[in-house]
Amino acid sequence: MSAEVAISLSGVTKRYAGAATVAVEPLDLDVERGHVVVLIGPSGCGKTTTLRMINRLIEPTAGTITIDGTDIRDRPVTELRRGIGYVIQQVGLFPHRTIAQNIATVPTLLGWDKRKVRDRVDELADLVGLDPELLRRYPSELSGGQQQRVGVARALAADPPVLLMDEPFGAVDPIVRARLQAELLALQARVHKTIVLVTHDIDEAIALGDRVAVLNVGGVLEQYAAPDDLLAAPVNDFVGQFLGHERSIKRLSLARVANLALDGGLVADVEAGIDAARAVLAKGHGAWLGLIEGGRFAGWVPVDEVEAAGSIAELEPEPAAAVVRADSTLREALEVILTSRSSTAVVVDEHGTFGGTVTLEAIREGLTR
Amino acid sequence: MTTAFREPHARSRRRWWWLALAVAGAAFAAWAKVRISHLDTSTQATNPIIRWEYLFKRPETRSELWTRTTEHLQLTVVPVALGLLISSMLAAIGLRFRWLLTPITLLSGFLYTIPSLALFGVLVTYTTNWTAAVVALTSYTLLILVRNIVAGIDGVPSAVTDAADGLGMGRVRRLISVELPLALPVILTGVRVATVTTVGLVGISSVIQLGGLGSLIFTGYNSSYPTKMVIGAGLSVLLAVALDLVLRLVERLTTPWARRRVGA
Amino acid sequence: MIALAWAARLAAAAPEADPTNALQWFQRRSLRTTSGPIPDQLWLTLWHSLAAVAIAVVIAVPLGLVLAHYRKAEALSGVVVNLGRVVPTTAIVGIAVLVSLRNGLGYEPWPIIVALVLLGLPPVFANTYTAIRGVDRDAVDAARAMGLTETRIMRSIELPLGLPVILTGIRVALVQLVATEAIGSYFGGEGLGAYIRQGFANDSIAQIQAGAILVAGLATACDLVLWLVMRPLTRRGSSPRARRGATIDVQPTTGAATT
Amino acid sequence: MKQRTWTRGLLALLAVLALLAGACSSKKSTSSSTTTASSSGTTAAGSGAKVRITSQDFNEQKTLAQVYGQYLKAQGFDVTIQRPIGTRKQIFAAIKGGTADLVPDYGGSAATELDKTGKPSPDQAKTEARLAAALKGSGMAASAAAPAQDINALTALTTWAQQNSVTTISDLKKVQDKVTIGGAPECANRPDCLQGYEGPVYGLKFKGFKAVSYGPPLVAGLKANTIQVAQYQTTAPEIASGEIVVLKDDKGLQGADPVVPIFSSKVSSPALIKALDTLSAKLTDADLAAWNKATDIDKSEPVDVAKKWLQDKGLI
Repeated sequence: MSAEVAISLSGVTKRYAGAATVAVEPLDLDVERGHVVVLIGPSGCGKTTTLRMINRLIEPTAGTITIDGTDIRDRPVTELRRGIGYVIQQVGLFPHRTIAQNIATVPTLLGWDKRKVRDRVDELADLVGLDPELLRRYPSELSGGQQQRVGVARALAADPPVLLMDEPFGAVDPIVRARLQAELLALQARVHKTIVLVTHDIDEAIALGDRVAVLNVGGVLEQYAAPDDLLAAPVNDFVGQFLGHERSIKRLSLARVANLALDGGLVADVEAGIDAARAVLAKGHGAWLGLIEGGRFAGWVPVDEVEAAGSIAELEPEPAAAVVRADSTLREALEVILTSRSSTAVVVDEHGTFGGTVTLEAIREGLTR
Repeated sequence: MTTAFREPHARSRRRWWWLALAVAGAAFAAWAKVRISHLDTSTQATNPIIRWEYLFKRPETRSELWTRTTEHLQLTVVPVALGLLISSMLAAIGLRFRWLLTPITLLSGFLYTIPSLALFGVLVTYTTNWTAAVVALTSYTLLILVRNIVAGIDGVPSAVTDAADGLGMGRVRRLISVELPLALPVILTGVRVATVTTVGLVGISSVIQLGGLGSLIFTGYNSSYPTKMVIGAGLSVLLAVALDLVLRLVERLTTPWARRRVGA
Repeated sequence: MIALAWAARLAAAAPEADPTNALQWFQRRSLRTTSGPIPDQLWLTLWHSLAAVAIAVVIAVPLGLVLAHYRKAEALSGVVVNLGRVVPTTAIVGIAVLVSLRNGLGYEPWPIIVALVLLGLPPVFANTYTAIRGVDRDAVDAARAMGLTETRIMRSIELPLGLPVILTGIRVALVQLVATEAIGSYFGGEGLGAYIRQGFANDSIAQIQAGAILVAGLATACDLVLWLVMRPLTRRGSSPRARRGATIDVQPTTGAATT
Repeated sequence: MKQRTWTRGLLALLAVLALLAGACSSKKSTSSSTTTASSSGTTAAGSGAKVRITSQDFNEQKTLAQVYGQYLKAQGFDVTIQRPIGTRKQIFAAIKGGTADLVPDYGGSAATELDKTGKPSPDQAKTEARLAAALKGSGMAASAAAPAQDINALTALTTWAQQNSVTTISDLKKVQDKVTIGGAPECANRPDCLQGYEGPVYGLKFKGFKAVSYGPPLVAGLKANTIQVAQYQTTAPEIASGEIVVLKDDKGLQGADPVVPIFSSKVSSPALIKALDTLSAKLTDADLAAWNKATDIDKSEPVDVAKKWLQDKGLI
């Protein structure tokens, strides 16, 4: 990943006239190109203010903000905003315009020709997974989730390098929200925008952010780190409390099985013969031995049967009850282990090739790393 | 949502209503046709309250009524149009400088409470009757129009204006292509109420000899001829209803987006 | 506007009888001997209007209350109210007078009061209906759940909660009727409108203006007095939200004093 | 649902409007002579000179305006018959101000309006002379007076007059405490009306004055006993029918009041005066009374009454 800085805030301060407190204390923050940076914090922490200062919907009292090294004040404000995608919680679609017209807002403002605009709208509908049939409708005829997709499409219309999202999924129900989050990640994997996203939902922050900035009241930046680092090592009580009591549980859904130091466990290859298998058993202890056949996991056999058997062919392995993929989260692995009778889950890749085993112990160690 | 809780048979019942209305209308039309064909100037001897022969047996009547109606229409449309122009400016000032909004509303509210007869009376002492009527009628439209324009613009969801700003629309463009279209239903409602109110008030402007349907009412009274009063009042109601419907049509045509809603 | 024009004339009070000097008209009783003394005309206008409002309230408030409570005649009430708004007041007054004359009942006070009642009904009814419809359904449901009879609900829940809006309707109606009473003078009625009519007939700008000032003044005074009298009533027992609602819900009829 | 209702309402309305429009357009060609009349007539006299005629707002006046208007139009003048104007003062102001040209007025009343000092006389020639003097320098002129005249008259219900044994205005003295006089609003300020009755001429003191629209409402007021006497006209149809009776003007408050066309000097021409004189000479008291019966009682339109009269006299 490149470390190139796309958006840089330095000493950015917002003080409202007549207000006793400062909305945003001098804040320094760098956002790397192609990253999703999540701003999170309690109400009044200035996260939305900070976001809105980036496209100058709010003017900072002091400090400078640069995008690609250029001070945002050096460009005409409307031109600046046309180059920054903007998505908000209430979506803010124009009710009097069709979906297609809504998506075409910025391209039209930029004076693209009609054909190009139309093509772009179709492309974006496809990109955000919007039925082309909906393009002729008005916003009021769409569901909340569909509207939010339109909001994202509208923000991406002129292909801006930077996207600002203010609680984009705050107004939709949890099921739709989870789906939209997944879609956003999939979309980001294709478009590689620099995204600044505000949320008050720590799970969303962890799920979406490459880096998470935790802000305290008054815009004080408490910690700015990758989600896993944040959960593993909150710098102070505020961040710790904000992350909640179940940090480890949260990390479970963040870390992947592949990240664990996978050991082979009590596994033997059928080709190697019964003696090799017994040698494996001698190295560790357990009640079951896993058998590999042709790179695939064949099943488990009880240890006493291995000891008693004359050859491997005599053994009748039981198929594995707990199987996880290497790209599964630890949370999924834990779930699989807890719901199966086995204390060990078998890790396979997408082709079913054996990759190792995971135990409760391994998961625990992974979290205390 | 509330509509969902209405009586389930509302629709079919309404259909019956229309049918009943159509039957009644047809019956009335048939009856009227027979009546009219039997009308004769000799019925004047019986001195009825309503003399239908004035309307149906005298060819000149219709063109005279048409003249009165167009006079009435002119005295309605001109003040409403002027009122809309002035209200737009007042509303623009009020929206730009919020502290001026209260005085503007108070002033237009004060104008609204002056009895029309009194206002006509005072204004004719300064200018021609026609101008006086137009000035008075215009001033009565201001309260409704200013209030609705401001309410319409204020009623635009903040999320929408925020999005417009965020997408890089300038102030003027935001007003023209986002706020005004969205405020249109409320503004047009104001125009509708103002128009209907003005139709009624024009009737009173006949005290300063400006014709219109009101003059039928006054003439009818002055010559103890209720037929003319009833016709004047009836046409006045019809004109108000017609203008109301026309403006509703305009509203529907200009705001197609407000009609279709997802069935929630 | 009027006040300004009038004030300008104050300065120019001439010794000679000046047909354009409204102040002089007020000062010299001799100038208005033929149109009746001001207190008489003021009183006529006031009692005609008050009587009409009282009758309209007695008819329209119970009717609106019951119809709104049972959610009956919704479309019909809308039509009636709107018709009341578009039927020219002159026609109602004029026809009432003609009917009265045909039946030998004379010019006043009955025809004008009947006409005023007809004109006062729509605003009072509309506001009562809106007010009762606007009462929180939950409050009514709760009352019903506690075993209150429908009559009791109307009397002790809906009526008090709807009172601010109903009172606004009554106030609006009175102001409207005072203004309309003036038009009655064109149909043989007496009252403050007589000054305006006489002024037109005799080309006396002063008298037209004086009449206009008197009518507008009485209308404004009625508005103010009722507002002051009703304020404690509207405060009591109603939430601030209900009071705000009073100005929004009945938008078409608040302040509609012009006739 | 709501949409549907609405659409139907609109369709119904459009249908009604279409019918009305159809009816109007088909009638228009036959009724162009009602208010405005262009110089379609070919006869030479008027040669298209523009004349705008106005009147006061009661039936006799409206009929007179139509009679003169339709006749002048037939004589080739470009005639517009305007809406009635409120008072005589406003009519003269309009003629002087150039927004109207001609009014069929009454000589005595017109003279009094222009010159308050003039003394009314029952003699027609003296009245004409008084009018001519009053018109001098006013920018207006009058043609010859018609034989027809409509004198202001104090009237009462015949039954009421009999019951109270009132035949003259002076007789009212004995019942004045229970007499309310009704009249047009301007009566209150006129020397030949309330100010004459209560002033030096008769010295009466009525119970009150009530302003009532001039015309049938006056008689209605008498019948309803709201007023006991009414300042009305000698040509009132109710007098001919015996319903009301004129109280004799025993002290000569009223003068002669013949019909006289008064017009702006700007439109004055020998052709106009000749046409006006021809017509005026044909008008009689009986004609005025007949017109008033046709309009006030039988509710015919002044325009129709005028047309019929002109045709009957062979004037158009």
